Amino acid sequence: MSTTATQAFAGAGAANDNRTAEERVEGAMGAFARSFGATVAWNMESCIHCGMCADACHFYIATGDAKYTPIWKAEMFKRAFRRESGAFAPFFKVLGLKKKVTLKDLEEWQELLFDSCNMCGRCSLICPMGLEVAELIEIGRRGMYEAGLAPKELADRAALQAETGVPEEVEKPYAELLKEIGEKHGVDVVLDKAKADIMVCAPRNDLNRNPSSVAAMVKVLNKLGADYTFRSDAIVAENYGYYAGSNGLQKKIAKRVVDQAKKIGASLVLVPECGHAYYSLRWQAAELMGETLPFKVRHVTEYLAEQVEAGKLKLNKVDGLPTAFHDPCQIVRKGGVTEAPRTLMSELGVNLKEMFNHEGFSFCCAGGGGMNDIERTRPLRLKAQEVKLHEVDDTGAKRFLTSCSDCRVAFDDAGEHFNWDKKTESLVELVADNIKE
Amino acid sequence: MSILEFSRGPMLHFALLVFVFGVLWRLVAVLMLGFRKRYSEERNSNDKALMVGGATCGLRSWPHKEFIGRTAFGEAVGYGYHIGLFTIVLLGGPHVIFWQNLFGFSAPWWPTLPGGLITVVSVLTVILMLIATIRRYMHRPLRQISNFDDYFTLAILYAIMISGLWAVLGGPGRYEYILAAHIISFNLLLIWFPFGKLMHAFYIFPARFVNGYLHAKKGAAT
Amino acid sequence: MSGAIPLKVKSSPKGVTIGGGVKAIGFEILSYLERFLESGESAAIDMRGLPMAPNEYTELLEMLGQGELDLSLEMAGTTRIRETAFSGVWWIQHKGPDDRIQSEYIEINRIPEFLCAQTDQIEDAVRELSDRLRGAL
Amino acid sequence: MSKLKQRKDRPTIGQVMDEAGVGRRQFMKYCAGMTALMAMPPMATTAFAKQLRAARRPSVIYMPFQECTGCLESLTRSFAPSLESLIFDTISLDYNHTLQAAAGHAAEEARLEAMEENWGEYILIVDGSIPTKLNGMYGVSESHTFMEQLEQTAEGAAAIVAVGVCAAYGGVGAAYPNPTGAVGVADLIKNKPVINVPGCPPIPEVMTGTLVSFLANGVPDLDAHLRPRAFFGNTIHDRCYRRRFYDRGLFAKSFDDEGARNGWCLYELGCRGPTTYNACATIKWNGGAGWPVESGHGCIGCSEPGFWDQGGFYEPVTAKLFTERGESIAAAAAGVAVGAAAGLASKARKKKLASETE
Repeated sequence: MSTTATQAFAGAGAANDNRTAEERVEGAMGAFARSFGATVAWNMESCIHCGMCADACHFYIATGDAKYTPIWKAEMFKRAFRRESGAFAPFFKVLGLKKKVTLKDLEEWQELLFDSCNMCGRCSLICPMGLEVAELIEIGRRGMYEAGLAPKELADRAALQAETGVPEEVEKPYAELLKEIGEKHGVDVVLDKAKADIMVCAPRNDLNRNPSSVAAMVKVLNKLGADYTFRSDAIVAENYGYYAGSNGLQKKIAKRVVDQAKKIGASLVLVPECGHAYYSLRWQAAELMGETLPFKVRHVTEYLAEQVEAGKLKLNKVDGLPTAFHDPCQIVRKGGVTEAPRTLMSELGVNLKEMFNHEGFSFCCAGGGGMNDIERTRPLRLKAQEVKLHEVDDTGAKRFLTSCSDCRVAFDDAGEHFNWDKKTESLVELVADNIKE
Repeated sequence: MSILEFSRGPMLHFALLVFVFGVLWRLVAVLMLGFRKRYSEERNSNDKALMVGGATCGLRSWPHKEFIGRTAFGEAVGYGYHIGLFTIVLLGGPHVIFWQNLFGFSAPWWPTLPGGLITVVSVLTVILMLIATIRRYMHRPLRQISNFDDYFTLAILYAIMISGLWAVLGGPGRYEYILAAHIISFNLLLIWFPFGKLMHAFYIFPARFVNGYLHAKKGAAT
Repeated sequence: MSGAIPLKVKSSPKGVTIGGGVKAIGFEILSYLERFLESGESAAIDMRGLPMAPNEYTELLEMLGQGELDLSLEMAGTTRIRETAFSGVWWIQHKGPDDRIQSEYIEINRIPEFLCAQTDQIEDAVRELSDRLRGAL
Repeated sequence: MSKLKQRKDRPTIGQVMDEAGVGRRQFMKYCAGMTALMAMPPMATTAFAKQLRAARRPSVIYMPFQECTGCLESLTRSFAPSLESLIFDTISLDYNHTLQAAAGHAAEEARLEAMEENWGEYILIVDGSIPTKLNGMYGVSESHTFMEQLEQTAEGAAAIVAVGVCAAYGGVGAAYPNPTGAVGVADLIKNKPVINVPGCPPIPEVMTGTLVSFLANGVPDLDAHLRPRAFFGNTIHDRCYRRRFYDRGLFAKSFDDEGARNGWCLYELGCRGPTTYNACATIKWNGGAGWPVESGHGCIGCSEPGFWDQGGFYEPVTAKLFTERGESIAAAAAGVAVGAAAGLASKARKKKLASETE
């Protein structure tokens, strides 16, 4: 994880931002206005200020600080909504019942919307009024980006990824890196095949830090004899536009993957072990493109589970070590991939010990939503992770699995900080190591 | 025209008109913003999603076991006084007569609870409301997000409950002034209804339904 | 008071089970009786004001029972004054000429106020008696 | 009506009683009946009797205005002749055009004479509302409008007792649309103590009781509507024997259903008990024989101001008092229209905002 100097948030955001404060707020309102329709408006109208969403958010649970109340994170845009587009907008404006949102307000909210929210969606499950709180916060981020208030780390990476397809300066292009991984792990990587049924991406975190998990995926695909290929123009699975809150960049980044898939006539885009890559590609790409995509999108665990159920993939039984599995939020809670990992683990005979908060209700690894990349969020992140680590320990598990690279980055960092006795392993690697010959 | 006649005469009529006008105004204004088409490949069929949406309307009233540890007290108090309010309004003798008279139908089948029992329920409801109000002020997240609308709506509810109990328990003062106060505070509730959080009575089930529906489409947790 | 001559009771209060309403009135009478014993302050309970069901009325009668004195006067309708079985507790009932009860109350007193001679009447009596005696002499 | 000697030697009620051969205890018995009537503590009887005996035998002038004589009928009802006749013996009714033989000019003559003789001492009983439109032209007798007559007779009165809801608050005369501009006594006379004894008609015992309590203790304790609290202190509802059915939520739905036959509460049939202050539930009518609720009909609230205009007598106290002529449909349509307008406006703003910052 490339460390960056801690940035004072005021200066963050789009580098060449010479717009006036007023224009930047207008920008925020514009992005915000583009995002809501009746459903979002209905949500904003329904909030009864009951404060329960705080009880779902691990940052409030860990710190007890009221500012982390999820709906409070969307407060600025609720206020803007009342003034601009609510049923009584003119009255709110004329009578000044809701103060106009200022740039200073938005600056204060950057910490709430970016530094203390993984967009994990747990708050949406507790809301008694059925608000999609996570979506409101997502829209909040879009407004912040347009106001040039997205944290520098995320904004720069999103811009770079939109341009070059790679979210950071790399001395060696990922295509070469991918080939090297193949040679080093003795698997031949299929790259840039003209036509293929499956297009595969790789998480940049794994390319840099856990090449073995990329190799594992390749190994299983080769074993299955799948007609797949990587595409050097769309190797990276992540989508920093989603983190930074820029609809435009997220669309551009997703478009790169969609174009490549169309080019090679793929019927399936295989998302590797990466959380938000799955969510943004499976549930948001089509919406951004404004058309139904000509291919399916599956998380690698979904695909492998299908193969297992179809009998194409036979796995050996692993040892009976009690194992805990972390359900990545974007894949399981928000993405809906609940059964697949468990099908794989039962096929592997894993002695699974479910955590109290598991499947759709699991606590977030606190690294997602871009917080891994924002250095200044580390203290807060560690406080929330402590709660999670205890929960894992409580299961008495000796092995700890998950299926998302960002989560592993977060758990590695926390594990190092709390010198935790467990190491976070990838489910796909476990599968790859136990393919029955 | 005495204050009681005024309260159940022109003022009640005006309040009902404002209520109907305001509620429709607000609902239509929101619905006019339009629903966008969804393109993603759905995990569950439309029928299943509709079914899950329906289920969420009810299930979301009961906390999931993962949350109950933290929200049990808050929800018990909240749902407690809601149940109390519904019992009083729908099963309280004088109220039953009022609704039948207001909407111009007679329903001998409409069950009522004895007056004494309703009084007990009313006192309990007021106590629960007090706890909720104190909690709204003391509980940090709650206090942070509370605004004028929350406290004003509670104030109106207190006015109704206290004047109602006052009339039934025959507190000091003339009966018709207390009854007038009760009806006037109800009129206030009708007038404020569309412009404050009371609209959640209309919002709650569609909101839960849509939330459950969209989550089910993705197979996400509800 | 233990050695006092026991009252010959014409009808002792039957062991009737005392209903709630009657018991309340009973205790009220008891408190007035105790107060009368200490401060000599008399008191009365107006029967018409009490929302009593007919059966409670007879129940109260039975509970209080009948003492030695039972006067009835014909005076623009009958007035009946009865001493209850409990000394100091009197039952007074004024009926109009149409036999309609004009007033009815239980009085806790040494002797019902109604029977007492009034002071101004006694003053007249002093004058009249002295005139009579002087005149007669 | 015998012409009486000068004012100062008017006999006290005690003397009148002795002359009439009424025994002291018989007088005490009547006073006991009176204190019970006025819900005064029984032990107060002796004090009450003493004051009554000492009171001067008052002259009473009974002025009928816009009235139906129902109250006079009620006042002279002779159910309890001993009590009422006794009271009538104590007051010398110097003027009552219905009862007295004299009429026309002679009657006026007697009235003026009585007023002059007892100036400042007599009790003025007013029966009926006073029309005020066209400065009283709706009510004229003896070439004087009722307003003038009231003004004139009130001036010398010690106190005015407005008998019946018409005299007290305008009653049926003042009911909507009140063509004659009828008002109650207290609306015109501001400088004299006015005691309202409303009812349509009032209970006989309440009228006589008010008179006697005025004789004994002067103006009694009055409520906001100038009614003696002794009789108008509680609502019918508070003292109603059917109250327990109200509390248990058992209501008669029609006048001959099972509920009505079981004597359940008549709230649903429009009983005005809860908002009406009177003594019908305790003193009852026709010598204690019964009262409206006991006969199965709800109280119509006849002792309350403007009781004619408080909605149908058969609609519950909390019934709505407005007639819906489609206003709510209009309001709904308006709501949808304004909502649509607001929705379109915000959609337009949204498009403008979105396009500007694309």
